[in-house]
This record gives sequence, C-alpha cells and structure tokens, in this order.
Amino acid sequence: MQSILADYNYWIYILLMMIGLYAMLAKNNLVKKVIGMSIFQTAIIVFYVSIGAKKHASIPIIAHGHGAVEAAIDVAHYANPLPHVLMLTAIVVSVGTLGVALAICLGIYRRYNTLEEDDIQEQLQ
Amino acid sequence: MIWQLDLSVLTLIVLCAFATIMVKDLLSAAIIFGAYSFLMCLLWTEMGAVDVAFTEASVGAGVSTVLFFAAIYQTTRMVRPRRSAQWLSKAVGLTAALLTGLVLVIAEKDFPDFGNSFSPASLHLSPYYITQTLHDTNVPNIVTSVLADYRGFDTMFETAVIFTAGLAVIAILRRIKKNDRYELPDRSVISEGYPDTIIRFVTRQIVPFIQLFALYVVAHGHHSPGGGFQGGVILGASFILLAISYDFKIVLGIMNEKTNILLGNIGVLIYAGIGFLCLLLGANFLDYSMLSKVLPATDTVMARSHGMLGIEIGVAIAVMAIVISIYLNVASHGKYDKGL
Amino acid sequence: MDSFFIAIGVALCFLILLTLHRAIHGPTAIDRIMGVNVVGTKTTILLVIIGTIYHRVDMFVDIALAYALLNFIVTIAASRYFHHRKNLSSRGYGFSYRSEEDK
Amino acid sequence: MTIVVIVLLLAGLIFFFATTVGILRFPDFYARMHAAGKGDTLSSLLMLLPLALYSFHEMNMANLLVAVKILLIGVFIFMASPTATHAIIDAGYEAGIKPWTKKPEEESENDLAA
Repeated sequence: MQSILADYNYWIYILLMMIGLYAMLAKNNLVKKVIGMSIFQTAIIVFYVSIGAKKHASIPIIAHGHGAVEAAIDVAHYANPLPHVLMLTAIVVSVGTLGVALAICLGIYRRYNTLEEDDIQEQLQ
Repeated sequence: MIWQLDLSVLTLIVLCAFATIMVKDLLSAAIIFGAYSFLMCLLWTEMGAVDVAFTEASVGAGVSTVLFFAAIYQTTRMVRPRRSAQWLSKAVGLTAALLTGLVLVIAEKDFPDFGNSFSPASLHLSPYYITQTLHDTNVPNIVTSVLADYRGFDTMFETAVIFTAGLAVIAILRRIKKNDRYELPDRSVISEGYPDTIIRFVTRQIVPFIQLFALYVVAHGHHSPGGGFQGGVILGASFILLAISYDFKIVLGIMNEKTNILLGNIGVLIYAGIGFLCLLLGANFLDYSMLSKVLPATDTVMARSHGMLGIEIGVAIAVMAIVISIYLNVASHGKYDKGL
Repeated sequence: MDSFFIAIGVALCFLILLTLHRAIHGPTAIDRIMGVNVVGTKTTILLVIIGTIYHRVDMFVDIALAYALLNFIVTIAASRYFHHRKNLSSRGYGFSYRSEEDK
Repeated sequence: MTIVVIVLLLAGLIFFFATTVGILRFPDFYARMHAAGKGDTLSSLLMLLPLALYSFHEMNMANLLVAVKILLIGVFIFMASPTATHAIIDAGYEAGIKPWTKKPEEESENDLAA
C-alpha cells in the first residue's frame, strides 16, 4: 500500500502523458489532436503539483488569526508554493495556446473545408 | 493531500482521458473534456494547490470547454478514420507513446516519494518564501506573493504571452468587410440569440453576481486563493455567458474589437508601468518597496502589498480582454456577425 | 469527524464514477451534457467537503462559489449548439450541413 | 449538532445516490433529466446545509461569513441548476428526441383508434 501510494501520482502522470501523445500522433482529426495537447499539458501540471505536495501539509496560505502572526512558521506545515505559481500561469497560458490552436484549425477549415489530416495532405499535393 | 480522495480522483481522471480520446464524435469529446477539467480541479484542491484549482475552475468551466464548443460549431462534428494506412499511424503513435512511457517509468524510480516533505524540490527556495512572505510583504497567500512579487518579472512575460496569443488569434481569423467596420449594433434591439425567456432572465440575474465576484477575487487575492488571472478569466466568462444566452451583438456593443485590444494593451502597460515607476523611484525593476515614497501612509512592507494589487488589476484587465477577444473570434469565425 | 467527511468524499467519488458511465456511454450527446452537469454539481459539493477536511473552509469556499456560478455556462453553451445544428448524433462523414444552415 | 450534521449529510448522500440510480436506470432522456434536475438540486442543498452548520461551530464573524458563503453557493445552485436542466431539455426537444412510452408505438395508436 505504501509503495503504491508513493508512486501512484507519477504513474498516472505517465499514463496521461502517453494518452495525450498518442492522440497527438495517431488521431486523424485536428480538434482531437488539440484535445490530446490539452491532456498532455495537464499531465505535466499533475507532475509539477505532485512534486510540491507534502504529507500532513496544509494549503500554502498562512493562517493568520488575530495575534498568531508573530508565531514561528513551520515550513513542513505548508505545501510547496513554487510549483503552484508556475502551474497557475501555465494553465492561463494554456487557454492562450488553446485559442491559437483552435484558430488555426478554423483557418484550415476555411481554406480546405475539412479537419481531417489526410484530406488536407491530399489537397496540398 | 488526502490519499483516499487522491486515489479515487486520479482513477476517474484516467477514465475520462481515455473516453475523451476514444469517443467517435467531437462534440461528445468536448463534453467529456469538460468533466475531465472538473475532476482536474478536484485533484488540485485535494493536493492543496488551491490557487491552481481556482484557475482550473474558472478556465475549465468558463472558457476552454466553451471554446471547443464554439470551434466545433463553426466547423464540423464528424470524425473519420484515416482512409489509408490507418494501422501505420496507430502503430507509430503507440510506439512513441510506449517508448515515452518506458523512459519515464525508468526515470520514475529516482523520484522522491509522493508527499515527501524533504523532496529536493521543497528544500531549496520554497522555505524562504514560506517563512519570509509575511515579514517581507505582509501577504499571507504565498502563491500571490511569489507570483506578483518575488517572480514578478516572470509573470509579466506570461501576461505578454497571453496578449500575444490574443493578437495571433485576431491575425489568423479576423476578416473585415468594408461595410461592417463601423456598424455598431443597436443595443435596444435584441433580435437573435437564445430565444428563451427563462434562460435570459436567469442570465440577467446571475451576470452581475459573477462580475462582482470576479472583482472580489481580484481584490481579495492577497488573503485567499484568487488573483488577477482568475478574476480576469471569470470576468471574461461572464461576457461569454452574455454572448451565449443573450446575443452576440450585445457583447460586441459593450466590448467591441477596439475596446478589447485597447484594454489588453492597458493591462500589460499597467504591469510594465508599475515596474518602470519603481525604476524611476530609484529601485530595481518591479521592486515595489520604493512605492512607499509615492503612496500615502505606507511603509516599505505595505508598499509591496499595494504594488502587487496594482499588478493584479493590470493582469485581470489584460486577461479579461484577451479571453473575450479569443471567444468572439473563434465563435464567429472572425466575422463578428453571429456566434454560438 | 474527519474520517467521516473523507468517507463522504469517497462515496461522492463513487457516485461520480457511476454518473460518468452516463457521460461516457450516453446514447446521445445530450445525455452526456446531463452527465457532465451532474458531475459539476457533485464537484461543487466535494470542494466544500475537502475544505472541511483541511479545516480551512474559508479558503475553499471561493472555488466552490466560482463553480456554482460558472458551471452552467458549459451546459448552456452545449445545449445552444442544438438550436443551430439539430442533429443529435453525428451522421456519416460527407454529410455537409454547412451549406444548408449558413444561408 | 454533530448528529444533525451527520444525519443531513447522509440524507444528502442518499438523495445523490437516488439521483444517480435514476440517471443510470431510467429509460429515456426526459425521464433521466427528471431525476438529474430535481434530485441534484435538492441533495446539494441537503449537503451544503450541514457543511455550513459545521463551519459555524465556533461563533465569530469569520465563521458566520463562511457559513453565509456556503449558503450562497446553495442559492446559486438553486438558480443555475434548474435553468441548466431547462436548457438541456429544450435542446433535446429541439433536436427531436421522442418521449418514451411504455407501449410500442403501433399498439398505442391502436388504443387511440379504439
């Protein structure tokens, strides 16, 4: 049980990454590829946030009741905030990349009237 | 972390990811991707990453799934398997995925245990942030203080990246006809849109609350999860809701193209301007402690807190404008006439 | 009391699993929208429960509030699709309905 | 008070379970929507109420604020969830789903004729 628990998050992130990569490579539809890209992104975010997690730790917001501000702050009591910061911006940037990717899909559809990869290649030749 | 919830939510996530990839219909894939995003938010909360969870909540529920719907609405729902050599692409994809998985599984042996308080990632920089943030900046939310103060330079360029993404979407999609350029819609006439009184009424009631809540999120980001990114996305989502349930044109009347680009610029400029103000006052770029010379009745510690607030407001304005702009372009295929 | 809340949370996760069956296998796309809507409501509740387990509900309640407000954008957007494109399940490829709908 | 919290939470869980069974077992889309719309709204209120009560165990201003916020979630769910249900059913009707009848179609037509 302990060993499963120690690695479970990493296994899942590997699995999600494989799913995303497979969708990006093997799927014929462009929107499916974009969905695969989003899954790939979330896999990386899972990895980062899992690294920052601590057992028995609270959320990275310092509890400041009245008068408790001056008490010593125990590092092990708060989760690692650094991965959270990096991933927070990554999620918002992922909206930007998603918008650009979908815009490119729409542009391709406007020009070739299809979203399927092999049709586009056929028309390109 | 709560390991019981961790196990169950992760299992659900893998199920959803498989279903998203395997389902034979783009609209259904987008819908299941919405559920995937809900579960992701649960996972972040359970691991204690509340700010990440908040971002995922606002982005997943408000924007990204709707963007998928809009794109599918503008194109097609059909998915067709490859005409020729389907096995080849599948084999290539499977091999690449399995190889990546193999490499990662081998590397995984060296990772620290999940939930280990003494993993190398948690030993070097983060203890300083955790112990010093109250002393340095008087902001209890460590994520906000790291985001806007200690790593403010980083966040500035993230905002610039989002701004660039908005510009790229406009550059790719926007088609301007000569006659529709200056034709602003008549706000009193609500012609198209959801022809349903119930949904319109509830939207009318709920949109002010969403916007008020978004302002609260921006302003209260120092003491609770939230901040500029989340508040900006929620503000943008409120306009998206208005565009979906009322009318596309009514949002164009409030936030037309010019306003959007202008607001995006203003947001990034507020951020950079605060940085340059610090430079003018004799400190480093984005070192807010010098702002105490300008702001009344603040010492150097509170000045950092106020500087962060200013930056969050800039980020919120920029993100809101860009989210609305991306949605308007994707939903109307760049024509700005009618949308989802 | 904490273990009771955790048990409630795990039970809700199990119910989400059952609902996901409808969301994944649902015969039509509308069944899937319904499934996702129900998953969203359960997520809102679970967020508050997780906050209670952490003893910091004041920090988690904002996220749940955001979900309560934003959850129905997805539903409205998805059902709006069917006002324009009135086909329930995707038919075979090559059926082009752009030309008939756009004009 | 703890007993009230436990009882209400369990009641909410039972209603959620009933909702889920309804979603899984009912024969057609409209019936399933019936279960999802009503059961979900009621059981979410049943679960939010004890959580608000539990967070208010210590009387002070901050806890009162949290309890009010949790109840506010309930209010918004009460506004948003029925509307979402309405939108989905509307979409299903627009898409042309026929309601399920117990008898096969020709038989019911015979009934009408007779």
